Amino acid sequence: MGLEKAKIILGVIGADCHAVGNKILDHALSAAGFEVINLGVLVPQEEFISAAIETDAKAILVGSLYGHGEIDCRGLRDRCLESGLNDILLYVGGNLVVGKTDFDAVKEKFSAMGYDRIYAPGTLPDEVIADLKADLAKKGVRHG
Amino acid sequence: MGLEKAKIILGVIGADCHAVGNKILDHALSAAGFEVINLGVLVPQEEFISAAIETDAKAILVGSLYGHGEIDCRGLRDRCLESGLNDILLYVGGNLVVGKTDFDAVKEKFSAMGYDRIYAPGTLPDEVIADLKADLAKKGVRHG
Amino acid sequence: MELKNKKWSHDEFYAMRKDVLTHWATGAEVDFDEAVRYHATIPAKKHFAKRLTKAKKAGETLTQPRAGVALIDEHINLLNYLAEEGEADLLPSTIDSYTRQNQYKEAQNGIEESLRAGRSLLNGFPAVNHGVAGVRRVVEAVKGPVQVRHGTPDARLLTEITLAGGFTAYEGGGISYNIPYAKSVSLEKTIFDWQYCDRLVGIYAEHGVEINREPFGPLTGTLVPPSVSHSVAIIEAILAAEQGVKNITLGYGQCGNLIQDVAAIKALEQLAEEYLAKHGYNDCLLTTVFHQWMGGFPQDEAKAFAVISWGAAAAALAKATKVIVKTPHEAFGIPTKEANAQGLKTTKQLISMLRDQPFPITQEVEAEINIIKAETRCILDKVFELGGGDFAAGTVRAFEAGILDVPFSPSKYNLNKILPARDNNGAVRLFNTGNLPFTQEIVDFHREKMAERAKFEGRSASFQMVIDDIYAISHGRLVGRPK
Amino acid sequence: MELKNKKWSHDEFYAMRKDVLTHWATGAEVDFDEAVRYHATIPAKKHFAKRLTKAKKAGETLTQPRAGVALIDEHINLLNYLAEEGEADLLPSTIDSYTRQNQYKEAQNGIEESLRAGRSLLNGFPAVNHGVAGVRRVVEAVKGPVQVRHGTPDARLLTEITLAGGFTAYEGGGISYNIPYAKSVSLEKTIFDWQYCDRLVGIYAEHGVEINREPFGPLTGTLVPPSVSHSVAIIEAILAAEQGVKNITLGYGQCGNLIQDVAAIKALEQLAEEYLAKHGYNDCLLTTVFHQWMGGFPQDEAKAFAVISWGAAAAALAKATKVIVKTPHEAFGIPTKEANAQGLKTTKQLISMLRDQPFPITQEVEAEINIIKAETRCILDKVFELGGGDFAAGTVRAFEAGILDVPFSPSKYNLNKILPARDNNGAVRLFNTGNLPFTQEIVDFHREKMAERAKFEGRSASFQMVIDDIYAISHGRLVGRPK
Ligand code: B12
Ligand code: B12
Repeated sequence: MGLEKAKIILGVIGADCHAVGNKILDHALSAAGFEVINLGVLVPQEEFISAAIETDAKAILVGSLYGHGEIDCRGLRDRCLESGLNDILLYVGGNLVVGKTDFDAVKEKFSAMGYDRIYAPGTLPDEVIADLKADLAKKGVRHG
Repeated sequence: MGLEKAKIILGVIGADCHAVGNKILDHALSAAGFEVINLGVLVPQEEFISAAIETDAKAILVGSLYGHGEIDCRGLRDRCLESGLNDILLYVGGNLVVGKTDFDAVKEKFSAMGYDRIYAPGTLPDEVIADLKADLAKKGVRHG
Repeated sequence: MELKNKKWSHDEFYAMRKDVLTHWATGAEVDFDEAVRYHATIPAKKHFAKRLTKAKKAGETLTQPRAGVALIDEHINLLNYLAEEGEADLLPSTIDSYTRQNQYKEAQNGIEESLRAGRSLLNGFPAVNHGVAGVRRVVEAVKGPVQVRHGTPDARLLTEITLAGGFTAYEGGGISYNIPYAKSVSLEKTIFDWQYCDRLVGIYAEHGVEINREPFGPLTGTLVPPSVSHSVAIIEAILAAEQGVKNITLGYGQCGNLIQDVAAIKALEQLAEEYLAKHGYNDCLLTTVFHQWMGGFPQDEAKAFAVISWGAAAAALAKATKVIVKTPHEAFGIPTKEANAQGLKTTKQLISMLRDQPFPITQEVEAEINIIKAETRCILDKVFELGGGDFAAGTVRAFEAGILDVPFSPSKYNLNKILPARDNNGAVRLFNTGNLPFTQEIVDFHREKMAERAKFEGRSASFQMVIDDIYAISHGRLVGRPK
Repeated sequence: MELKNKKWSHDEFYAMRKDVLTHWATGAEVDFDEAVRYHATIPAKKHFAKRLTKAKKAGETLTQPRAGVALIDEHINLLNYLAEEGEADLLPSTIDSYTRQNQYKEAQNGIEESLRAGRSLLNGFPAVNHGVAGVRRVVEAVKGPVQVRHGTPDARLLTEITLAGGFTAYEGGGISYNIPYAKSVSLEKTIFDWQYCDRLVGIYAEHGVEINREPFGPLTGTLVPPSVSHSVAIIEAILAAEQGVKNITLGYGQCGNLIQDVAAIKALEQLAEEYLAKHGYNDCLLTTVFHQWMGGFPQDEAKAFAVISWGAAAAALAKATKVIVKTPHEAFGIPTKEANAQGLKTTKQLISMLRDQPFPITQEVEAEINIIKAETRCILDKVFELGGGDFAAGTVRAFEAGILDVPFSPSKYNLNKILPARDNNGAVRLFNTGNLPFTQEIVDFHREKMAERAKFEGRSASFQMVIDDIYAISHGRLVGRPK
């Protein structure tokens, strides 16, 4: 109240249809006071960008569960920059690569792609919410 | 018939009480035409030796299931030689060492102790019988 | 086009076919008559429908993994490893997600990246890109019957290529490969496209080639009540049968309460026989498939083995014809072939240990069969009514009205009004029955079941209960109790 | 000495005690009064009997591994690993085989060789050699309640040392630690020696220290029919109660047929309550323990997980108070701590998934409970009669006469006349009832069950069937069908 809610873009990227985690994150983030713009599943990169521009979002939360995350997530940071989203937070989570893999290697890979935070399979919403609050606070964004 | 049956000493060594495999081996070896002198479980080394001497047995089949095989089986070959059992076959089988172990290492260890054949966990009687027949035949022992 | 549950004429079919085969270059490889001759050369032991029929008669439960990688030789090795080391009775070829979305260019890209990387970067086997010849290399090199498993809303070209390639079984359906897998593809379109697939199977049947068809039973895999998935399965069976399909396997995803799971398989068999007969399809051979738990898995492998085993046990006790097997890597990613074989072996051991002890049809099972049947009948009869006596048209309207409603579906054609949760014994019930056309008695039944749990837990039924249930199995419980 | 089921006087007990404590040097460390004070300092959460009682009330099934290594620090690490990583509710200290045979010198040798080798060359924890102080280091460093598990015919010194050391639970009994574990120790001697152990527990009880006692339920672990092991368990409960034991856990080893296993646990509980009450022991708290399959295991670890899971499921569905857990290394050797934790985690996952769904007492379960009860009553009443109203004397005579007869026992005091085999549903029956004092009706029941299977398999019941059944589970089946 009083304060405006921080806007967050949420979506599952690429040809990925896993909807359950997305629905739960939507519910939890909304309950935590964020204004969630949930693009649902099967979201192309462009749609994340245009939604972020339209709503002046502070963060994009990309989900990828089905294994093609490595291919699908590449280049999103560049597109953000190209579109003038210079300061936006990029989070990514889910089952990001094909197969059971050492998570440190995955983290490195996605970090190199420009993601600010990378989440392991099975991450619970509370962790994401705490990080988001902290990162937004650092950027001087508060939310009600 | 006609031919005398080859005598075989069977027993489970040391403080080991595992009786099921022993009973099945007894049954299978007997059915295969051997005369089995089954000492049962909890058999000290001396008892194997004295039974072999008494009956003029051609082979001693030592079982060890409970994990102390390494300690219990040491020195049996020497005792055989000391007792004049110069030509007797020594087989050993069961779960010879403590823990799930690479079987090649186990084989080497027991081979060095003087055992002629060393069997992996879960060996079926048919394999033992075939080996016994072959080894006895090599020694010129036939059986009915 | 007016969607109707009516067998397509050859003219209708062949008219569309011309276009379908142009969707990707490999479409040109399809030669139907040659394919029929090719099928005649497939030996019985590699024939899916025959193997299922045999198992049904013998009371066996067969094991089948999910598996697929980007490149042909690797795919062959994988399947043969699962047949040999994993003792799998039936084999799959799981199709990658780009192909499922008809993104053949992306799939091609995935093949090439996989070649370069020396490992599969695709989450499945891109059969369309490999074409008829590529598919046949698989069918010929592999030791068992193989089925196409995917999740493709528009699977027309994939069906053409894989059937011409010699696959003898084919998963999917116009509802079950839309509602859990798509966001904005209309049911009208997918049911129509799947009539094409079914008609193709029907035409193969007319030429003496028996191909097994299997609607995807578990849907979203997440707390789907048996009556909801059964309704979809039976509608798809009817739609397939109308197009001339003769060999059908109906599926169900484990809920986790043994009584409910056993009852669900029994009810599914009995209801499907009843509805097919009632609507004039008397010459279909029906079998069942039980999917081991399709929701979130525990990350710990030992715990995953427990979930796998419980699924195997339920499949065996319910006497399903086959069981689709999960792996100890489930929570993380596509399994290695070793992990896949482990899941298969665990399942095989349990199934063979249990094959001699069928679960008695106790009062509790009987009661559960009755409730599942009553619910399913409410839904099916209303769908038929909404369609003016037509299940195809009725289905589209039923989803609009929430008469058919699949929990957690990503599709905008799904109302998403019902909310499932477990009762106090772990059976999946509805704490919000949405617009499902249930009798008051059934609605009350669900309400009472939820009230019983709510009272036990000292909280009221809410969306938090649903969330707790979604996480429960991966966190070690069946019912998501409050901490 | 005349063996009688009669509480020892303090004089009788203390007279023998003097000698017992001299059997090995560490006996001198035992100071009873100090030990009683020590027990008073043990917190409730480390108290075995208290934890069991709580579980029984809450309808929980607790997990417990087997584990023990030669050296104290390694043993502590092992147990804490199993509590933390394995989530074990209850902990064991499995005693090595030399100690079990009172070969303390060999045990000492094993300790020293283990020190040199840097790994345990003993198959368990040599508690007598480590003495009271050594045992206390374990009790204090370990995070949960600990029990002594062994297989010792003469366990008097071991009991003295471990109880003085602060263990709060103790397995064994004069029959169950003789017949499966010894060859030529008379039952007279072991029952007598175990009266000592029970009396010691009784004297602790008189001083306000509650120690849980558990007869070893599964006996030889190999196709033991429920009524045979139940008879032994109930006799040992009575013998223990007579000496003043107040907290007793009765055990049963999984046979593999779910109906029989659920029925066995129910029948065991009900019969034990009945017989204890009937013979005047009204103040014992009874709990149950279910042992996961105790016979030969499959070598493949994935398959072993299936066997473990099925045991976990049966334990949970039967609502046993605790379950003793096997590991994926079972067929090979003493498990690593990792393998042991895996078995525990698999079990925990299944038990918690099933805790909300009790198995219904169906007609089939009811029938099985009735047959187990009828058989057990035949045996127990005959034992009592043979003993002239005394279960101790009766037991000795009953074993001589084959009234009590344990399959595959190595003991020469066991008649070894009965032959068990599975029926067509996998339940363990008798194809030779030997001298068991069954009614004609019961004998016919077994005969019919075996005939049914023989007919199904097209062969007659013979020792080959028994052999096939012994190998069956390790070869992937429950019933050992002919190839
Ligand atoms: C249910 C399920 C399905 C359902 C999905 C229904 C639906 N529409 O939602 C169905 C059956 C349809 C399905 C299909 C497929 N699936 Co699927 N599926 C699962 C399963 C079992 C559970 C997923 C789930 O709902 N979990 C519960 C929710 C609450 O958890 P979650 O999804 O993990 O999300 C949480 C966290 O990951 C995190 N999170 C998720 N996204 C994000 C994003 C951000 C920014 C952050 C911070 C956090 C975060 O927060 C969420 C809430 O806690 C998982 C395996 C598992 N986890 O056990 C496989 C799994 C995800 N599926 C997989 C695959 C491969 C497929 C298929 C390709 C089929 C196949 N080959 O088997 C198709 C994909 C089709 C497509 N186009 O996408 C693989 C992915 C493999 C990989 N990455 O290597 C998995 C891991 C299974 C496996 N081991 O093979 N699947
Ligand atoms: C049943 C059983 C018991 C029963 C035995 C009842 C009885 N009196 O017979 C009970 C419950 C009493 C028991 C007790 C113990 N057991 Co135990 N037991 C088993 C079990 C589950 C099955 C054994 C069996 O009967 N198999 C069926 C028969 C047919 O097969 P077999 O015994 O393997 O024999 C065959 C082959 O090995 C081979 N073979 C055997 N001997 C020989 C000899 C020769 C010469 C040849 C050629 C072949 C051969 O041929 C046989 C026929 O096919 C095994 C594990 C397993 N295998 O699954 C553990 C196991 C043997 N036991 C084990 C242990 C440690 C014990 C205990 C110390 C208790 C404990 N710590 O848990 C005590 C030992 C007490 C003692 N003093 O010996 C360990 C041994 C560990 C190791 N070697 O590292 C095992 C491997 C379990 C484990 N993984 O921890 N046990």
